[in-house]
Amino acid sequence: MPLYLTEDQAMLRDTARAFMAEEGAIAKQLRKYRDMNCKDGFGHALWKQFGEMGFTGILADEADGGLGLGHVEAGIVLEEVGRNLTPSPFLITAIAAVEALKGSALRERWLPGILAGETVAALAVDEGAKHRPEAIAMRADRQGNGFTLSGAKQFVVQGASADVIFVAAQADEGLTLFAVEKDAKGLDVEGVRLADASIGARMTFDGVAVDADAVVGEIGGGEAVLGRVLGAARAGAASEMVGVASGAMERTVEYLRDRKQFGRAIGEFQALQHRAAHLYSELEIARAAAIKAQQLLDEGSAKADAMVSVAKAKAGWTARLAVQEGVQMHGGIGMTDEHDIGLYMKRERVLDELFGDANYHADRLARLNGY
Amino acid sequence: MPLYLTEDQAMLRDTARAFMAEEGAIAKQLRKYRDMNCKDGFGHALWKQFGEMGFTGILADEADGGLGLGHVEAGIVLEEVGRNLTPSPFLITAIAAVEALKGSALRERWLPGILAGETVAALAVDEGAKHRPEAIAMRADRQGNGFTLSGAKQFVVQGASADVIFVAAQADEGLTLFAVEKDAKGLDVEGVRLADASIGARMTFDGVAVDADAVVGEIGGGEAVLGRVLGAARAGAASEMVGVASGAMERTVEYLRDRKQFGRAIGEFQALQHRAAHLYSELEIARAAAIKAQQLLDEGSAKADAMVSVAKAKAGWTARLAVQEGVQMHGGIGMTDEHDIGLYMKRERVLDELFGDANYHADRLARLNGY
Amino acid sequence: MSDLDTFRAETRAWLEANCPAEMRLPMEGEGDAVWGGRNPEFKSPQQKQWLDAMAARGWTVPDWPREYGGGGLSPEETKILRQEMARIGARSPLYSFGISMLGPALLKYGSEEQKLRFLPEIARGEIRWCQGYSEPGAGSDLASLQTKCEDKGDHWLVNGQKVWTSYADKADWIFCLVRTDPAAPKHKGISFLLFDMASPGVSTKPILLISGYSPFCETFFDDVKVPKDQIVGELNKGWDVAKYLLGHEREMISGMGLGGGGESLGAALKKRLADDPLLRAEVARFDVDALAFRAMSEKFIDELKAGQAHPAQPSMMKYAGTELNKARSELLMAAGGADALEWESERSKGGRTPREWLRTKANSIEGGTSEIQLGIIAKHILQLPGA
Amino acid sequence: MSDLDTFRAETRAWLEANCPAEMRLPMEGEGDAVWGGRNPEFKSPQQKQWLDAMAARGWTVPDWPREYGGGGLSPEETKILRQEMARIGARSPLYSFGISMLGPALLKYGSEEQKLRFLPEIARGEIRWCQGYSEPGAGSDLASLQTKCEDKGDHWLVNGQKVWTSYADKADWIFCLVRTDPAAPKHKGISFLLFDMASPGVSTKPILLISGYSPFCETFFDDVKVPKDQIVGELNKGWDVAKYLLGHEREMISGMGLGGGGESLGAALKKRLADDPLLRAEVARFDVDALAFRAMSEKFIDELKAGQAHPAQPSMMKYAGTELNKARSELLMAAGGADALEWESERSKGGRTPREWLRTKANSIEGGTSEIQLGIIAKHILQLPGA
Repeated sequence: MPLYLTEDQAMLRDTARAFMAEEGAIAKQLRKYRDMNCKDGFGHALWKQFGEMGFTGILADEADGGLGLGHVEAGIVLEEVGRNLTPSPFLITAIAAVEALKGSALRERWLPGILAGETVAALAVDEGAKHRPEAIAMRADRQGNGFTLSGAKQFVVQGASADVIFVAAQADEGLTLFAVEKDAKGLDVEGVRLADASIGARMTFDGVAVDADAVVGEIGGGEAVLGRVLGAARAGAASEMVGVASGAMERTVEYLRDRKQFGRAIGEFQALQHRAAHLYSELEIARAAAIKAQQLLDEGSAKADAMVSVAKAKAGWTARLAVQEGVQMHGGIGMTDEHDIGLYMKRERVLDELFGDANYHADRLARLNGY
Repeated sequence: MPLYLTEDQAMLRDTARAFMAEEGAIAKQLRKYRDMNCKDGFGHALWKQFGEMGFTGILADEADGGLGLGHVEAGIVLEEVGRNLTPSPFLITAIAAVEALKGSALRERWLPGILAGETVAALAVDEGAKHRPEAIAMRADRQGNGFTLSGAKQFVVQGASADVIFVAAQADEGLTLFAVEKDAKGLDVEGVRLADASIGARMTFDGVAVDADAVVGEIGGGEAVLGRVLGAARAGAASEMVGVASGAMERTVEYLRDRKQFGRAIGEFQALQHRAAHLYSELEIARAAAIKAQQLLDEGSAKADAMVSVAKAKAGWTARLAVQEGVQMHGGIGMTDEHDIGLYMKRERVLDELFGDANYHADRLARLNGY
Repeated sequence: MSDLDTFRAETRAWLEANCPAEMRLPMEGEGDAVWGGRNPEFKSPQQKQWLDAMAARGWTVPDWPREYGGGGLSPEETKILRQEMARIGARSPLYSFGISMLGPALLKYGSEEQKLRFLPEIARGEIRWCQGYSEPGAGSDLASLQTKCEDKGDHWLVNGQKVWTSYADKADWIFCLVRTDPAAPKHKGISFLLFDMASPGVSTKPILLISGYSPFCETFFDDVKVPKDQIVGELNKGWDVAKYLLGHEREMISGMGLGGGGESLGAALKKRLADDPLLRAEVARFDVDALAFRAMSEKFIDELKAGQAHPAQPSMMKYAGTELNKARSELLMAAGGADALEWESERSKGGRTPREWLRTKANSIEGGTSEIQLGIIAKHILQLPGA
Repeated sequence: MSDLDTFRAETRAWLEANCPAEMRLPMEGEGDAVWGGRNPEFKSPQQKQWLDAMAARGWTVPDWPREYGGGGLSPEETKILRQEMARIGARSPLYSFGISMLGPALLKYGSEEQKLRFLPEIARGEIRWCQGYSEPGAGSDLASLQTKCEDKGDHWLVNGQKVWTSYADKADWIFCLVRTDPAAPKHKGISFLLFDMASPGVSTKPILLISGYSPFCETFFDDVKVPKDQIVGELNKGWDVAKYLLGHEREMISGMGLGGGGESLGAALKKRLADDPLLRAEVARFDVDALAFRAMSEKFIDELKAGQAHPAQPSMMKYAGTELNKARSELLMAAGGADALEWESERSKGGRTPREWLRTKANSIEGGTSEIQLGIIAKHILQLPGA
């Protein structure tokens, strides 16, 4: 498959771009919910619109009422989400959770609400300040026909608004993924506002009882499921970061054309031109890496795993460069809350951290290559 | 002590600068001995002049006929050596070896020749492609009143021309430093021309017998002696790299002023201006780090060890930047053997590798700081 | 015992006796700084006690002459005082743009009357000053400022707008650049003017920053009348004063680059680095850079004192120091991970780490951008053409 | 079975039968390349056998039309041929600037006579070409070239000097840019001229490079007479041909950035990285960059084929690919340590690693410097003013 968009994909991009620029715009979504101190950090009305547009069903099978598309298409929507800093449960719910539900009996319970843009899901993996899924300590102990979950999670994005939380825990059989309902007894959820105005959660599981039905995939088979889920989420986050970087760069290039100092547009200064051109180059490469990773995921290729880490790392570094150059080139105005460029810097930081930062993924790539 | 040169030091700098620019100039030394395929890679006549100028005695005590100066003064001379790419045994012989001989009975044997610019010394530490003094494997086995040395060394700078080789080896009592004469039986020396036209050596010690007198410092006390010697050599190499970087930058800035493209001097192009200014900034910092390390060495401070690694690493990265920017900014002409800038690139590579490259020293600094 | 040894002993004893214990604790944040002014805010009686004690000896400005409220100390004595304060962790008794910025300019360019009028109240922290340089259209291109200052015979009439005025909403007086000759080339028609922020026609509006703080204001001048004797230096030669002051500010900022005492960042982050080899590598590189820069700072200050520093060297220090400070904050964020993303929680002290991280982004913009500094180095040190 | 499947099967069979075993081994260095020409050098009979077999089918230039010596293959067939050659590790039978540079320009701008005269002998490797673009005073500013070409009625008279002419000392003919109208603006007075290097008045002088190799020459033209029909394209419009050819060259170079197949460098250096954590971190970062760039290369080629690539995108590819290639070589040097410093020893194969390292430094200079490429991106893609 060629590494550019097919006609159908280009149409999806155009649709998503127009929709997100209009309905998902910074003033209409991010600033609105931030400034009202919204406890969810996103608008449910927009989430419903995601459902109406069909975005929520991109990864779901047609037989289940979805569009039966792939990760490339998810990435197309996520790039527009990123470009507009649109706060929404899309990445975790429509990508990570839908990937988790694939082939699971639980999809009857949760998929319809997700497709409708009504249900919100969360993914509880991290237990410390850094993403370390290879060192999950939370316990899942057998009790009767089910399990009791004990431990703590943090950085659970949208965890405070989620109807269902996918939780990774260690059973005797090994790592296992559970779908836990929000009102489960013994589950304490503390919503935490993050730098980008999104809401993460810290969760305490104090002997939370769940049925065996709540197991996603096999008992002890969590590594495989979580691998798929994280692969989808990381590739998606890479695309969202490519979008964040693109939005930051577009605003910055525009500013370079408009802002005058010393009697000329600052974009005429060669030092800034070269830095902007270098950023463009990095961004093109990061986008190619993200699409490649998604194609490999869609093909079910064994090479997908490594490429996802390449994409997440490259997108992280590139988006970091884009927001740093963006703020610096905007000068003083870039430091003000009134201007949007600073919001890109905040969002980039959260997305880079999510599901492993660039250093984590570069190290992971090294380990996958045996060094 | 203030971190700039005293009047005496400034005088020494002026003397060394004038001498090296005249007698140590590239055309007169480096190119001459390189193009004649000299087996030593340097000129003995110049080495003799170093003796006449008193440079050889900088570190030696006045009681031993030296100048009784310190590492700061050694660095002053080495910066000029670096600036002119002057090939000479100065760093290894007048700095490392003289440091090794301090307080040793062996100085009667070797110091007069060194001070006269007649004797050449070498330091045999490395056994693999990378500098790993913490993993020296060469054996020094007791035999009668002395030892026999067995093993192999490489990257022994001036090893092929040396009258005496300081060799680090493992005795039963621990690491020990030996002064081995060039014509010792069982010692095989292969001169190897390096990229910068200097000559390193690979040495094989096949049961080389040495007297107990050949031990420098205490038997088993090699770590302390070698620590001192390497500290002096690394700080010196840092200064030489600062000189290499300065020479490369000075030539490059001059080229930026002279070379015309698109109807103006290329130094008018802002992108090049900013890169040159960044390089200047790095170079000033690297120089400060080198002087600071040398001051601490001269004070016998416990902080000297870490600062030497800071200086060697910072000088390494800075000199790398200087030669890379130098070659790139010179464009095609920078790729020609006829132009000197490429010689700076070659020399920088060798000096960075010598006694641990920048990565080695940054890692070493981290380990010294417990992380 | 030399005179300096005696001075050190006496200073040590005086500090022991007069610096309250609370004033020897590290500051918890900008909120702990004492800024003085007409309506000074003291968070504790000890803050006032410490300020009064130091001001009484002239030691808020130890090296200013005694007749202007200073301590009249020699450079060596000043250094000893600072060392002795550092020894016991004594806080600075007074934070003041009057001391760090206006004072040096007045000492060099002010009339005797101006010095006697303004410097002592600066030294005692009685008047809080703010700086009015930048304007919305004049950022890096500072000299293109437009604030108009007309000669109305018995007074000046000021109209215009400033931006990035630090704490303008809390300041009593402003020192600012105004255009007194609109017809002259842009650097030639500027004057350096002082006036009371309580003057009719002055208004301020805080600017909300990405960190969520508002240390800066927009400041508006609407027919503000200013007495004729409040120009510093010659009329239309304010650019000289401004350049002098900017150089001084850069020196100050480059000193700040020393931040955190220059100890190993990796040693402090040890636990977070154990299973993050790439971050450890970044931190190790940073530590090399930071410790090398600490040596540079020491060298720069020594050269400055000896009059050996290149006049443009502060630009290099400002550039390198602020870039380093930003890099440090990036590493703290990376090591902090998800913890460092929390913006409001008590656990995170109200998001101190991420807010300080965002604050550092201004380091390479305020006081002349990194690009401006690189241009100065290229022109004045490397002498590249057309820079 | 589709036509393409049939073609693949037939191609595979033909290659199996006709590609000598020796021609399936990896090349040991530039010396193993076959360049053809009037006095071709073959290191082995198999080299000649392989060239002759491929040339006979027109497969040295599979996608050129048959009438010009090509294979007349469709883009899909050409791709299959390349895949099948790669499958068995078949070497390229012929290295040729005639194929990679002049050919495409002739196909687009040449007259029918020129095509029929020059292309078939290029395809058969009978004439070796070199390129004469750069001049000592005209590096990045290529269009400021001064080599004079005067109309003498029945012939052109060429005087001047070229530099960086690859293998000019071994080439039979040269394609070069000459100034045919000194009075016109610099881009308007240039023509694209072909002539025989054996013409009286042509002389060459190899340039010794820092790597110790001499692949380039200075080339001098002293009253060289050139037949009138050897200008390609219109008189004084040579700059169009040059730009087309440069774009083609950049595409080719950006393809070379793929070098080494894009596999993990760290995997190859494994043993050297075990006790060098900072180098390991650098290599890991490089692997991310390199594998991401491999995806970019694939995307670029796909977009190029589909006509979707931005016309200035080759500049981005050339910039990123060559910088990456330099970075790769730096890491190989670091991993090689002292071994990689040896310049002449047999052990080091005559210093292959350091010499190749120095060779890569030219990557970001030749074919338009990195700075030129960044300027093109800024102007044509980002549309920044005055770029």
